[in-house]
Amino acid sequence: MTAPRDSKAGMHPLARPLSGLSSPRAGLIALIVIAVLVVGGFALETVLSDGGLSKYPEVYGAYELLPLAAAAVAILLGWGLVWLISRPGDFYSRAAGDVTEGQDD
Amino acid sequence: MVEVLAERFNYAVIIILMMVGLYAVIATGNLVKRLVGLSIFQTSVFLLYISMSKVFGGAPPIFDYKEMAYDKLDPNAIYSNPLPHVLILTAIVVGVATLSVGLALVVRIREAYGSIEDDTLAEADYSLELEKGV
Amino acid sequence: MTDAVSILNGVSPAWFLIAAGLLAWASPRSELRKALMMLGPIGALAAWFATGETGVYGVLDLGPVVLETFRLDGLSRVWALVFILISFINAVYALHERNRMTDGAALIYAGSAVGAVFAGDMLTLFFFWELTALASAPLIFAVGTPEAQRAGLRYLAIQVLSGVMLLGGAAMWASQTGSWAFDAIGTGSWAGIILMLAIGLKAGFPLLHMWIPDAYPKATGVGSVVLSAFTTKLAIYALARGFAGEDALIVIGLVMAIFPVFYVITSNDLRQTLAYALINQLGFMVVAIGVGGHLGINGAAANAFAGVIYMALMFMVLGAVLLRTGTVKATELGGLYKSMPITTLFAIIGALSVMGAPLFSGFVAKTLILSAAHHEHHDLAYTLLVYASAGVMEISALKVVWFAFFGKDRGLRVKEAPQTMHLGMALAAFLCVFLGVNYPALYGVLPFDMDYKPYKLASVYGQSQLLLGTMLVFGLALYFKLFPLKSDRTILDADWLYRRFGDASARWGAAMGQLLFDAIGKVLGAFISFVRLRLFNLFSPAGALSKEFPSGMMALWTAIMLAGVVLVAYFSPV
Amino acid sequence: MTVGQFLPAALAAHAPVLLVAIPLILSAPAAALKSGRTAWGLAMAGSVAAFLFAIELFLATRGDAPGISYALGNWEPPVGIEFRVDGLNAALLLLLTASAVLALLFALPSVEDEIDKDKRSLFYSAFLVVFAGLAGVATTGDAFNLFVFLEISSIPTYALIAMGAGQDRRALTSSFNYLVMGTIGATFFVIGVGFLYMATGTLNMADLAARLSELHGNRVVEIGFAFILVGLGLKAALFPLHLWLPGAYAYAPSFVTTFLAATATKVAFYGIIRFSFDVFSVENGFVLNSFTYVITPLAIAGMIIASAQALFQSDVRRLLAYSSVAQVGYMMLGLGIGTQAGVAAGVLHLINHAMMKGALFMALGAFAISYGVRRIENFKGLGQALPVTSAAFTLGALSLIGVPFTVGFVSKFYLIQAALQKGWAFAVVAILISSVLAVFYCYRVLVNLWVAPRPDGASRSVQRVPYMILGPLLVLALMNLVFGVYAEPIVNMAETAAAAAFNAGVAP
Repeated sequence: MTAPRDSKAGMHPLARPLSGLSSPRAGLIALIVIAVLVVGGFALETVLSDGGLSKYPEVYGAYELLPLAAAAVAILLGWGLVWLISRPGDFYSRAAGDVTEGQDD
Repeated sequence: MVEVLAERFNYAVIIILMMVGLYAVIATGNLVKRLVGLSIFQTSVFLLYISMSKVFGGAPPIFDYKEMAYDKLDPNAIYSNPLPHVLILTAIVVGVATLSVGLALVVRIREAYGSIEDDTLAEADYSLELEKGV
Repeated sequence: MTDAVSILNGVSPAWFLIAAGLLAWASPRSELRKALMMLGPIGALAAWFATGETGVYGVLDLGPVVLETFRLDGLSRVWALVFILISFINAVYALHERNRMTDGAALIYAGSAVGAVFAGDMLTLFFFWELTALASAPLIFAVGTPEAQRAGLRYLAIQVLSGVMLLGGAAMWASQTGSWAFDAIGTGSWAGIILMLAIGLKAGFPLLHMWIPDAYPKATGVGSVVLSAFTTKLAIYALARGFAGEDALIVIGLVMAIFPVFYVITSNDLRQTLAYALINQLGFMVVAIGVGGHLGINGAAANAFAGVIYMALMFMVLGAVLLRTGTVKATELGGLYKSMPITTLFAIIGALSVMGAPLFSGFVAKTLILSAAHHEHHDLAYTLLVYASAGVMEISALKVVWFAFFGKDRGLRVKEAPQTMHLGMALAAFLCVFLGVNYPALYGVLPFDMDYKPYKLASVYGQSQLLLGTMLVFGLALYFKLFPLKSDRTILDADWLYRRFGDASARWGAAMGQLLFDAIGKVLGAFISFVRLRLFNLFSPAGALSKEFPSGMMALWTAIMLAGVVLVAYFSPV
Repeated sequence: MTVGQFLPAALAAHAPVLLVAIPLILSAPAAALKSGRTAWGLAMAGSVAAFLFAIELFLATRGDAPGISYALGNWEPPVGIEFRVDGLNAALLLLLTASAVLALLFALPSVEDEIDKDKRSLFYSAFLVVFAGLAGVATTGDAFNLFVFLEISSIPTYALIAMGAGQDRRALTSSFNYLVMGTIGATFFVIGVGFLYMATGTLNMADLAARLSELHGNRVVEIGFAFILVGLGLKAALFPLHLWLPGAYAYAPSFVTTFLAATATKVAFYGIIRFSFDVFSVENGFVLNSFTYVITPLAIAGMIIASAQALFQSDVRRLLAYSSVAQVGYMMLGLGIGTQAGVAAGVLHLINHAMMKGALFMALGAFAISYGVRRIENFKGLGQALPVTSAAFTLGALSLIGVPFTVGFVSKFYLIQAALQKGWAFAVVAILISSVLAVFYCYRVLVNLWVAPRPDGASRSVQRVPYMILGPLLVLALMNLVFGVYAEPIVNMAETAAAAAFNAGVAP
């Protein structure tokens, strides 16, 4: 489904200046900006301090990187999860099982 | 064994009657028969009371009207215990009242359902429930 | 303290809310109800301020037990304050709604939550604990669909079960210690464990959490706001009161913080996504309580305070979306910023708070917990919490904002949300920013004094990196269409245990029972066929136990019972 | 004989017998009357008189005052029949007569709604006999006399229940069932009394108690106890002997259900206390063991199974009837604990249950009059249409659940306490499970009442709820609340009663 041709029709007046924001190109630009910021941030951190800004004395290195990888893995694992444990939307109501008190009277 | 049984013949009869009565209440689906069973059951209790008031060798506790004054009574005479008899008179009245109410109810049930059989009544009631959609 | 307010000294704020709720139920005019919904929290707030001194008020001597209905101390006043605030915000937010049932229920629910927080003994706690259950269920029932009815019953079942376990545990506790007072309990006895499970049921402990994602998405738009605020946070309070410093809680909290990640990613219903994010939040607080110490308890309190407000804001946003579009499914929404820009703004503020961006309330609360974990040398816990905050909190917030307001434009052109809803959201959004910027205000109400600065370069820098990094991962996943999302799917969770497995086993049991009774019937029938017992009929579903003609059966029972008594009497000592 | 507190001494001296005799005598003219309203007036007069006597007796037996013994016809006990009132049955008499007065207020509109015009005076006459019979059971100090009064109260009860046939023909079958079972129960009782007479040669309870305490290891006594316990247990609807109750309560006229629910099983329950703890004694091994190994398991089974059955009922009166069976379980559990605290908790629950079930059934009667509804799904939205009645119903239901600040909570609390004193944690668990089930069956009704919207096609209020119903209904409902907060009077009452049952043992 694509946006209606006259995509400004029905828009809230406050949102009109931002109408292009959902186009794929805007998304790509935002993505690139964020990527630059992230890489820049880590670069800056490495330059400014030796071995990364140690946020806490005992925790060394750019420990934020690990969660990023983990988040990516989690998102990808989501596919497996969807395959494994998702069921049709009417799973519970279709099965006779869910007919409890609500319907007997 | 036989002697014991003969000695307590009354009690054997009472127990048999009691069981017969209860069994009739349990087993039959016919309401009138069920009431009959109930009456038999009650009767066994009457017999129980009467039996226990019996004193061996005792005369019926009926005094001659003219001999009512104590001094004229034989102090060694043995009488059966009159109290249970009196109690049972009351119990019989109660039993009769119960039976009559029960029979009246059976008549009404027959009018309302057209049957006095347990099964049929239950079925009629079930259909009533089913109509309403339990 | 002015004289006008000081007469309220010692009056529990809970009564204002509950009284307002009862009046709201009684009042037929919606204007009056709306006024009551505003006045109740205002009165409660006045009472909260009027009772400046900590202490025990509202003592009710019932003979065998003494009920303390209003125990004001450092711990209870934080929770009560945020509960009162959120009930006021909700009143503003719900101004457009005309429903006598939910208006009153929301007030009584808030009042009972406040009352439970102020309870000084376990009986009072139990009373309000159950009242929260009973008063909140109408918020789900009010939707009116059969599905909501069933979800409401399940919700109620869990909540009432929790209350009963609480009472049972309290009774055991009282019989062991001789005191009904609700103070530190610990898991040293069975009573303590039962109490912790009872509280855990409401706090969403793993495997006991299923009611949260089951019920919250099915409540009314306004209802889910209130639901998200009270029940679980009340349980957090109870944990902080009774089980501070229990090591087991750290493990439990970590599991709660991490496992929702998969559900947050896969669930399609955005309110369900938020519900899972809520479990993650609760996990943070549970960890903080498990860590214990002043910093830990303060962290839990600060998180509860900020969390109530920003989660309510997120649910308010989705409530507005639900009101206007009729759905909150990720696959059916998109591009809403074009028609609802103001709501979008609030959504972004809420999301930034949830994510813990610097200058928002989430940040000042979350760093407290991270510091506490770090301070007490729970390094693994610390690392896992950082991971959880990246994986769950941020993804959930990004997901809600992206899929509802940006993303693919589905051509939905709806009206902007009502002004009153905006006002409610604005209040919550203001608090999110205010507490984030002016953090001493938040730290000032916390149970313990502390000298803590959240805005250190290291924290801010690290947190920003984390945020941007997660946004990058999220954006990349979206750009390469790697985000797993399917329309109209049911994601199984622990509720499968009772919705399918439990049901199936009940069915199996019933079928086996039927077979058994059939068999008994046959065997008996062979022996005494004309004694028409129909033992199996007795237990059959059509309910021969409720059959109209049991007198024969009954005579048999009489005989059986007589035999029982005679036997017992026969073998008894003289 | 104590001096009367507020009635003239001449009346006070004969209070025990007048309490029973006045309703009994008034029943005859009531039956002969044509007008239902006049008969109602007679019934009311009889009940109020009985109520006054009950207050008199209650006051006279407070504190350390010894029990009142009244020799019927001046035949001194143990030969003559004795009426005996002590702390135990004075409380019951007060409950019984107060329930009768409140229920009768409710009766006038309810009976006019449900009973044929030409049967009303007979209806009230039968009620007076039932009332007199129940009062007799509660007052008499003679074992066989108790049986007679039990039957005097039962036989008209069957007739009263059958009068519900105008609404639903199942009233007839239910009444018949009750008749068969009730008769079996009463007969069992009389067999038991027979055995006791065999062993002791007396029927007077105080005398029995004195002589039984000297008989040890007598099998006849044990058998007698078993028969009495089962017979009275049947009348008290002890699970699994409760099968007569749901039908009888569900199809009887509203007024009869209200009155019976508040009184009939209670009187039988009193009988059990009187025989088990006063005539026999828990110091007897067989009594204690019977309570521990038979009554307690049955009580717990009843609490749970009957509550579960209540969950699945679609007729609200049946639902409440099953709940009554469960509540009898609570009371029996109190006895099963077998300590004075346990009996006090049982008696307390007896009193409280009369209050809550009275309010609930009365509210149902009001719904039935205004809308003719009895099934749960027809209750939708009635909360808006009849707010006051619904509020009273809600109060009763909350009390039934055992929400704090209601009487239901007070008695459950004492029950749990008594169980814990004995170290019976399983009983506490059972109470809690049963309470959860209670939450559910009550909530099912309450949700329909308050939350569910009124169906579109539903009729508007057919008839306003008459004040004659609202008055007693509100009194009962508020009593649930008032005594829930200010529990001292009823707790005292129950504790005095339990003390009387335990210590009166051998009366002078």
